[in-house]
Amino acid sequence: MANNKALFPTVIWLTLVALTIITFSLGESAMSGKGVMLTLLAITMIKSQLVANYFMALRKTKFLWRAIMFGYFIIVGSLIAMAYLMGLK
Amino acid sequence: MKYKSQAVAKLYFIAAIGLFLGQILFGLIMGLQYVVGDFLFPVIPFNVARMVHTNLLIVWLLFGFMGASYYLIPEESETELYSPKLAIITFWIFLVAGAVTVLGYLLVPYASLAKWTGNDLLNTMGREFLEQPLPTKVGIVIVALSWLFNIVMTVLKGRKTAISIVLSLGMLGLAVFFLFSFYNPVNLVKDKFYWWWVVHLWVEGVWELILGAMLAFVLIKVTGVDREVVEKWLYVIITMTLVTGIIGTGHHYFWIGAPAYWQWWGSVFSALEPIPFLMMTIFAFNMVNKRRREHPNKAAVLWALGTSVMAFLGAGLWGFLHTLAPINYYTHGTQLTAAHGHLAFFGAYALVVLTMISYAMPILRGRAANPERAQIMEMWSFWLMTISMFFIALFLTGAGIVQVWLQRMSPTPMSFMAVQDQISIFYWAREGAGLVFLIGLLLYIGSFFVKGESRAFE
Amino acid sequence: MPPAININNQDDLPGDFAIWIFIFAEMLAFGVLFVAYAFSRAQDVELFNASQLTLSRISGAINTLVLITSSYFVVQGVAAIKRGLNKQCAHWLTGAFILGGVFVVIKMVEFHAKFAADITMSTNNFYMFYLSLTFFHFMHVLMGMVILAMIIMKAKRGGYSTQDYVGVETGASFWHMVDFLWIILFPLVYIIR
Amino acid sequence: MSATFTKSMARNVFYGGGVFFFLLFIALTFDTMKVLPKRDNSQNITPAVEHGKKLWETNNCIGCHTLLGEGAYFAPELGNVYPRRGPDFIKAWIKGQPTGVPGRRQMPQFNLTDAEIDDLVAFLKYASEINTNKWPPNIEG
Repeated sequence: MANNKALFPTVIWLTLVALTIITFSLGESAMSGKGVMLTLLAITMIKSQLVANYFMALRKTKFLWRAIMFGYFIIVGSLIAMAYLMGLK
Repeated sequence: MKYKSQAVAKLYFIAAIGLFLGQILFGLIMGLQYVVGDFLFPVIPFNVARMVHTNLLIVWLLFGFMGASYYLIPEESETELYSPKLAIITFWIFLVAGAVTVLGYLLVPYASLAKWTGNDLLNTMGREFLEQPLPTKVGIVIVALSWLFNIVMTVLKGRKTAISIVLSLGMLGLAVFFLFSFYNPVNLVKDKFYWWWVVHLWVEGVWELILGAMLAFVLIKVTGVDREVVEKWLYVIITMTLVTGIIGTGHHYFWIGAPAYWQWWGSVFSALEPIPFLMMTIFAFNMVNKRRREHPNKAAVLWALGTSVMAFLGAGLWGFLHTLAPINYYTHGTQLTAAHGHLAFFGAYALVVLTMISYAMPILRGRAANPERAQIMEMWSFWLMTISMFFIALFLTGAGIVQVWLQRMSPTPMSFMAVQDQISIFYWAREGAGLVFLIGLLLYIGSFFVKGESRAFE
Repeated sequence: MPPAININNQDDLPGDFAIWIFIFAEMLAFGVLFVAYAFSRAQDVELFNASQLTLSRISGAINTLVLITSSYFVVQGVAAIKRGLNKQCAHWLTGAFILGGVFVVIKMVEFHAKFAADITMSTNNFYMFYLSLTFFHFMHVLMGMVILAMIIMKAKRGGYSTQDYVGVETGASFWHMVDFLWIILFPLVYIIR
Repeated sequence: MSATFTKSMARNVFYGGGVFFFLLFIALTFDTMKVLPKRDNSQNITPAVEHGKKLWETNNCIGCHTLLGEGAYFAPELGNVYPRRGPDFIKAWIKGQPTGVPGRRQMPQFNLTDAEIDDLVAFLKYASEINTNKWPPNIEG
């Protein structure tokens, strides 16, 4: 059990690395369009949320702080998404 | 009064109030010239009146800051002032230099004044707020350095508190950034660019350190709240001030020839500038609510709370109103700027000096607080001045909005002077509010002469 | 005032609250700039897309991996100090510091290439945002490295304990912020089009 | 509120944050100074412009007018007065002051020579050609 706990950050780290590589290859494949854009944004927000929750250890703190952080990603993320959707037209 | 040398503050406070009165009188002259254009012309043309109005403002605030620091630093450092004599000498030098300068403005044509005072050696005159002749500018540097020296030496030999350190840093910044007033390149863009290093970095930078320190001092004294708590918040608030305010200088770089990216940098950071002011308001009310003692000086508490609220309204809200580049494109250099300038200077700086005077003056006169009747009068003056200044800002805002519409946004723009005729009703109203302000100020001065039972020290 | 003793209250933010006020302010500033970028892009998609293709995506991606890994090291450093292991903490943080240095070098190479091509903040709106955002972030990395360096030195002296490691958590929180801001910045400016 | 919130950390954040943002400001200033020659019309600064700026300052014109939106708001913007009115109008105007119309705002007579007025106009022309990001919105200033 203690071992599992120590491994946990490593798992998060590997996940982040994997997500970064996915982001990069999506960028290299020169794909564009609504679906790709939203996928990339979603990945980005998941990554930042992972860093905030597990690296910064906000997961252990009270609701207010987690809400501020989560709200920040949601608001910034959706505003960016909105702007990009505007740009598509 | 715990330390004898604190008494020098009294001189500074009296001078500050006297010059404040002068500033208001010239303000009223200008206000009338806005609607009766030839009032007092050619004896006191508008540009002269304005120079006196703004320069007196700066000088009386500086007197206030100096008096305040000579009062609070001995108490913070728990030691006598390093040199009360130097403080007195500095006072007279500053007062005489100030008086001579103002007389020079009033009695001599500005161009002759420039010629006689060595402006040909080093061009520094004729820029807004920095109109002082070269000798006066040098004098300001000397006075500021002597003040800084006196304070720092006192702090060094006594207890070092966050308040005294922040105050000293603010004074250091004040002296350092004033040096940019000696840099006046022919290149107009550079001239304006570095001009703001004095003006903006003063009022939206280092002066706020002084303001924060003074407010923190008074709040500790009148509420009895733990110093640790107050000083912690002092640091946090001034951190936010610098974080937002330094890059916030960019909001002055939108349209003066500086690169376009300042529109982004300036808008983003100056949009955050209200945050430290909001924090200050919340902080002040929190401290007063958590007070551990009932200080007999009720008036001082009112001034302190008033400072935090009006600074937020004037500097924070009225600044935010027109700080974003797309809005500022239309409002730049209109009566909206004047509205913001009035409310911000009054709310943040005039009020904090008056707070300090209100707290310290009774003690300097040998009592914990003024008689009840004097305090009531003082509170009346607070409300009269604050409300009338708020109305001045409202009327100027109204004037500004109409001006922006008629002159800059309308499909058939009107000329500047034609627009001024259209908005004269706002200027009349502003002049009326200005008169109420004067009454408030006279009442304030009167409150010093009210006799009665006063509370002795406990 | 008692010395800063962290009893690790589960409710509280890791590190000193003072840094969190700063972190929230920084997040706000970056957030506004991110959104401003996105909306400016919507005004001129072609220009942004064309200019975006001139960026070195590979160096951006490598830098992302570098920062993520350094953040991971910082997590290990905090875990070490919670067990009172000053030396190990210093080692992990030194690793993070070195990775910060790698980030800085890669970034400087990137900046150099842009300046050599005569690209400045005044070239066009895209480069204005690209240079502003990355430079602003770059300075945060430098500042984070200064903070890490100070913590490393204190840890080497054995300055922290299982009772008092708030300083480490404070620096760690700042570093993670630098990390996740880059995590948003990288796809936004380099990839998404 | 967090249990750990110390004055010493608040102080460190203050110093760190203050220095950080000041350095950032210096960096931006540095870039501005590099870009400025492309925008500030400094190639057109002649001795006449230099003298004109001095006259502008020593007669405290900024005490009533704005220049590129900065100054007093009592009299018209002069950053674009050159294209708005043209040199001849400006010269005649300065010479014709004060108008003496009762109740109207008055501009003092500064007793400038013709050569001085030419220099002042040269300065206003130079100022009007600075790249101000298209400000003011229209010719009325």
